[in-house]
Amino acid sequence: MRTAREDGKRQTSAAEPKNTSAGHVREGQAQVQFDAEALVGFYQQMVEIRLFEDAASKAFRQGKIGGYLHVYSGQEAVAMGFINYLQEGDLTITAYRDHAHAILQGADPKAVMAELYGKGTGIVKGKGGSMHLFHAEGGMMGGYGIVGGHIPLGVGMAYAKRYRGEDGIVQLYYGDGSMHNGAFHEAANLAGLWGKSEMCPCLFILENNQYGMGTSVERATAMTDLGKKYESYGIEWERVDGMDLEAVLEVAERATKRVRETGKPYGIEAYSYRLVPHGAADFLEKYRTKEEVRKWREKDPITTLAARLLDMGVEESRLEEIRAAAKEKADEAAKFADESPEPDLSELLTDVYAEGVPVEAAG
Amino acid sequence: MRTAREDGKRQTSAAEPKNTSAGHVREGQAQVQFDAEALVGFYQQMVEIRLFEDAASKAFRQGKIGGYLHVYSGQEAVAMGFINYLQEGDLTITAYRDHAHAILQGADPKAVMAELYGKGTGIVKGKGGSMHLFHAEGGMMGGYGIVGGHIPLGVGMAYAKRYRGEDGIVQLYYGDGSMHNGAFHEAANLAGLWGKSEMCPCLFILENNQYGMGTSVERATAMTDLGKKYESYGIEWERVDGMDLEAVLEVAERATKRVRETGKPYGIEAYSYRLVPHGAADFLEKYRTKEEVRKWREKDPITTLAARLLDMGVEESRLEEIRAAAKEKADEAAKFADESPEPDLSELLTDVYAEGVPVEAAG
Amino acid sequence: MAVMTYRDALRSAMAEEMERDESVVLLGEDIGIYGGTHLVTNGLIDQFGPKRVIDTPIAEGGFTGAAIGMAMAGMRPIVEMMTWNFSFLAADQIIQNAAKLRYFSGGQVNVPLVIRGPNGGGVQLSAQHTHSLEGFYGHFPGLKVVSPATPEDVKGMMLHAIRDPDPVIFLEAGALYGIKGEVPEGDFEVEFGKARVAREGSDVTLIAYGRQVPMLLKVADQLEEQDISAEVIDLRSIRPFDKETIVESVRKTHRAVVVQEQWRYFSVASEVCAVLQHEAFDDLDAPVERVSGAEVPAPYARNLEIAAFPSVEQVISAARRVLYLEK
Amino acid sequence: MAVMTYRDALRSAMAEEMERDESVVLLGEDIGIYGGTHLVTNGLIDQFGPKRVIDTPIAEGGFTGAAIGMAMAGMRPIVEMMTWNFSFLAADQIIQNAAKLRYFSGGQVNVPLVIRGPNGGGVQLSAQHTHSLEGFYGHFPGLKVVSPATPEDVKGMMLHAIRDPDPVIFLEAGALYGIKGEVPEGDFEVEFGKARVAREGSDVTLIAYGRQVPMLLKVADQLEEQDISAEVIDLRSIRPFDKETIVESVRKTHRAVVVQEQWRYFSVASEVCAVLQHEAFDDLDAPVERVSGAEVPAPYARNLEIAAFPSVEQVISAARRVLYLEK
Ligand SMILES: Cc1ncc(C[n+]2csc(CCOP(=O)(O)OP(=O)(O)O)c2C)c(N)n1
Ligand SMILES: Cc1ncc(C[n+]2csc(CCOP(=O)(O)OP(=O)(O)O)c2C)c(N)n1
Ligand SMILES: [Mg+2]
Ligand SMILES: [Mg+2]
Repeated sequence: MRTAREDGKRQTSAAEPKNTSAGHVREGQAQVQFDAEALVGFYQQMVEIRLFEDAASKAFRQGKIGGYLHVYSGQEAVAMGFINYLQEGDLTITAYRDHAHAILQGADPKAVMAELYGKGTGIVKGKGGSMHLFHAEGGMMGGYGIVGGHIPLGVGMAYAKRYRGEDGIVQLYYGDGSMHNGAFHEAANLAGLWGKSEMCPCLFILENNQYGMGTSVERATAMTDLGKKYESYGIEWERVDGMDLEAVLEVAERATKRVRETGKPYGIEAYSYRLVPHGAADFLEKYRTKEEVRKWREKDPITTLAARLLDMGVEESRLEEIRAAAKEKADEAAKFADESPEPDLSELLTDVYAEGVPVEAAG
Repeated sequence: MRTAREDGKRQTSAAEPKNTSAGHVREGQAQVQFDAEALVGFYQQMVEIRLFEDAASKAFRQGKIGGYLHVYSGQEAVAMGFINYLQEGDLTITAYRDHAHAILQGADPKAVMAELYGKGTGIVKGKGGSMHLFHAEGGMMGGYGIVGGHIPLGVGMAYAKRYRGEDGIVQLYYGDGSMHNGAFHEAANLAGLWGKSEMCPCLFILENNQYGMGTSVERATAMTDLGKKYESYGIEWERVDGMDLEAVLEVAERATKRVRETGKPYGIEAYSYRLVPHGAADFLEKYRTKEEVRKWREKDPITTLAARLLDMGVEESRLEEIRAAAKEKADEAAKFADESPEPDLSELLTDVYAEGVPVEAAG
Repeated sequence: MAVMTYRDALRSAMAEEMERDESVVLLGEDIGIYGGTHLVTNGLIDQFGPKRVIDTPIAEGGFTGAAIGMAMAGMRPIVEMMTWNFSFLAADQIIQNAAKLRYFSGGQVNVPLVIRGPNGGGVQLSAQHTHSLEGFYGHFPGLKVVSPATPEDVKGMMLHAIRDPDPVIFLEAGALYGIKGEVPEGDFEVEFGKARVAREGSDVTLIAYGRQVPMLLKVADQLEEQDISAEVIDLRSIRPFDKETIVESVRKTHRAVVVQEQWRYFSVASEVCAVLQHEAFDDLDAPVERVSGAEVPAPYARNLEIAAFPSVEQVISAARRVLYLEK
Repeated sequence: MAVMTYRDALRSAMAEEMERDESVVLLGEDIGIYGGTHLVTNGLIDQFGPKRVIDTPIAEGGFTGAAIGMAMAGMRPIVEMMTWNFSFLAADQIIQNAAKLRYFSGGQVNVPLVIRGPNGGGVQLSAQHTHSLEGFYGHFPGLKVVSPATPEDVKGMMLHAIRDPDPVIFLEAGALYGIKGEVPEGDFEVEFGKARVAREGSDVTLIAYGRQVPMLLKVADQLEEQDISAEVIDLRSIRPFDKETIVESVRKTHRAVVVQEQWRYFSVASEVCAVLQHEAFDDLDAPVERVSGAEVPAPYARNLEIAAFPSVEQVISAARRVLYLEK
């Protein structure tokens, strides 16, 4: 087995030439290659997520989904790449833009959609909604609504993994906007510190989609080289082009392994772009130009992966089939959600405490 | 006028050879020199603070001072050096280790001591105690008890200075222990950001005395090069030997001017040592060795300054006189405090609101 | 009088005072270029520029603290909490600094600061995004805490808040941003510490604040059909707390129901009960009834959320209980 | 029974449970090498090592959040707030995560977490270091909040808290660390949700928690000299809140005084009044009297601080008022 790289920061950019030959991990090399079949599998999952998000957005417009709705469209390669390297016993935690993470970790899209619809068949019984998906069985320890608030939790979970003598790790996803919050600072510092005694196998995955709502990175901090901020905590790191699945996979494989082996935190800055509004209520997008969005749309991780697959000799018709099947799956999820019953009213008062406290109704 | 240096970080260490000839600011040079007379003046102020702290500690042991008491002994050169370059309209803000800052900014030691004693003649009427000295008239905007909590305030004050078209700056003192708190992170990031539009003339002065209570820097963060943390916020910085008054003066003069001229924040790490327990209730000091304290005692900024003055030809008898006068001043302050009346009970209910709300007594 | 929405009334108060007083600035997340998540500050950055309408990073503690510093140094900042749910991150700054600075400085500094934003539930934002924090902040001396429920009050109280030398916690009813109402022309203030009789009545006093006020007016209409005359009181000011108005009303009606979406325990409704039982002990013909939200974090699903908050039916039933018309 | 201090009882509960259950760890500032600011954890790092007694940086939000994560992943962390005054920095983690996680995860995760530390005033720590936060945290469903006042209770409640599957806010009375009392030998728990009758009486019910409990016992002694028999109730559990015990007592005495050093508005005492007026309306022969702290941030000067908190005299006078012996 190739040992984990200890040499810190490494830049993987979309411009970097890629070895296109088939194959898997190559010993002693930074590059991981996937054959067309493997990539087709990833393509399928990414398309499924995208079409799930499209279906959810449509349902929101139809008034079938309430509250907030934050979709992941444009960023799929990031979660896809990293979650691919999870092992049994590993945990993830993320913010409210959490549909992809849940589904990629095995949550049933039907249950996820039903959650968005606020139904009793929802993955958290209709209690949490879009922002609070959990699939603890699959290691998905939740979506969280307070920007930055989940970051310390991920660090603590990583400590628990080591403390309990398990070899699991934590993948901790968070947005560029949350990096300027105190919760990140305190948690990253704890992680660095606990890493000194190998008690913090936590992979920090910064999903830098370049905006926190309407605030660009440039308007949120004077030091826009966000990944460098890891250095304040003694956390080694690297940057990856989050629009490029293969680049992400390569980094993810190595980084995940490294964290598992060292018990130390490691930092990722995955550079990507939100191709959609911040949330379903972000109508105007006054903070960015149509031109900018158009330019990034050209880097859409799904269409670029499709092009790559065609280059590799995969038939267009096969991709078409995948898209059609994914559409059907998303529609089915929506149908399931639509037809599911509302939660039973008795559910209002359950799950507040695990033990011992009678819970009073309104009135 | 020498223009502000824009070249970022610069190390000034105690080991660096010093130009010992008399003189003041030299154009275009980093080094500021002081003649013996000027240094004697600083010596006097530092001795006064030290003996004030000694008198306060004694009063605490006698039960005349309640609550917490945090003294500055060993760190005098830092506040002395920086406060020396304040101008009318400048503001400072610091944590609870605040006696020196208040006195150096013109607060009457009698009123400060009376505050420590909880008397009506105290500088904040006996309402705040040791941790909450204010001398707003002299620009001293308070001592604060929540670690890190005052840091955002300093940044906001700096914005206000520019916003109101004044040329004042803010000196913001904070401890090494507070640097790992979210308040520092958020405030420093805001400062960096506001500095881009020259709206944040804030000089961050990290009083790195190497411990936050019983926790050494090494046990508080994996990245112990604390000053480097400024870089996460786009704040240029330098380190200075805070046990060496002349080194501090040199940096302080330049840094204060630079902040005033640029409207941008600038960072200082002043390396020093708390020669006394953290607070009056820190009896055991299990977290550091006697040997370590002894070694640092050799660098005591007051005794080293005395040695330097003797070298420069100042008579020992003159220093002796200064010490005797300072002792007398401290004793007078204690006597004043002791003899002062308690606050009038009616003071309990004043100063809660500036306007409009009747305040209810206990009962 | 002009008819305008709660949102527009709020914006006009800030814009007008910014015109009048240069020391007033706004800080918050996405209040400028984005236009404000709830569009309360929409357009103000064009009118006043980015030095007065300051978009901040997502750092509630940091920018609230900075605003406190600004206030201490001669400015009159207004901080937008995008929603009050995020204010727990600024709780230390609000409670430890803003509320207490004047006191522990022995009167040397003031903190003329307004912190405002939407509060309360009702739009399926679920557990982390649904809080009604009147009692939470109202507990702390040094703060002034208000909760206006009408366009007129929100404008008049905002003008008062900006000019107030003390820190004001300005809890807007998010669910009411779109409601319309008459607002006096020109400059006017609504003073703090005075509850408002929103409707006069003689049989029972209904007490609330924020979005439960319009609900109580609806309840009063329905009670009228049952020949019950309900007086509706909008507390509006939480600290200072106006005991007189509610006590006076109960001296007349002898019965009271207090309604809040907040949780029951250690809340505004608890205080109303405590005050009434003390000040109107001999006047009360029945125990004061409380109608509060369910003792659960707010759920997402529509039906659960509705069930989590006080309903018209529950209030009617409580009113009938204090009149001994039902059990 | 062994006689020990409140501090030692607390320490022994933690140490014994750490012996029994490896998933229990401690986190906090200077709890290890330094020995704990209040010496509650003194010696434990030697016994259990630095992986179980974790000294943290000064980052209350960060380490409380990390402890929540540990709890979700199978551990049973105990967080020390050096003092509860610093917990405002962790308010978001406590209120938004710990309290609500079980609910918004639809029951998928639990948070078996204890957050403990000293609370309350009395030793001249002034405004920022003096808070009594029972009502503040007690307001939030999802939390369990307790406030033990004796060595026996602090040990039994701590053992219960550590084993509890839900997050527990454990508010120790800092001023009582040194008091001594009998503590049962061996393993025992004091369940939550039950107030304690600290002294039986028949003329008036005196209600408090924390350091006001010993004060009420003193008051009861003095009242006895005036031939007034006072029942003293120690609430101990704030959430769940035990209505029954206080109501039952008032059914007997017909009169109640509730005492707290906390501020009056939106507080535990408000709740006690609200409950009693509702549940014991016909039993009350006088309005419930509240004795609370002055509505000011805590002052430093000794005489002011004493005046800021309820006094024996004030309570006696309140007791005499509810007995109509004075006005
Ligand atoms: C503490 C807090 N403040 C504000 C918000 C409102 N809010 C929701 S998402 C968001 C932007 C977060 O940006 P980022 O972390 O970059 O994540 P992204 O949405 O880009 O995935 C904001 C400000 C919040 N949820 N929590
Ligand atoms: C938020 C908070 N947590 C804990 C404390 C308790 N405390 C008081 S001083 C101190 C150490 C601070 O160290 P540092 O910032 O280095 O300042 P120094 O005392 O060394 O001057 C601690 C932990 C506090 N006052 N505030
Ligand atoms: Mg983002
Ligand atoms: Mg220090």
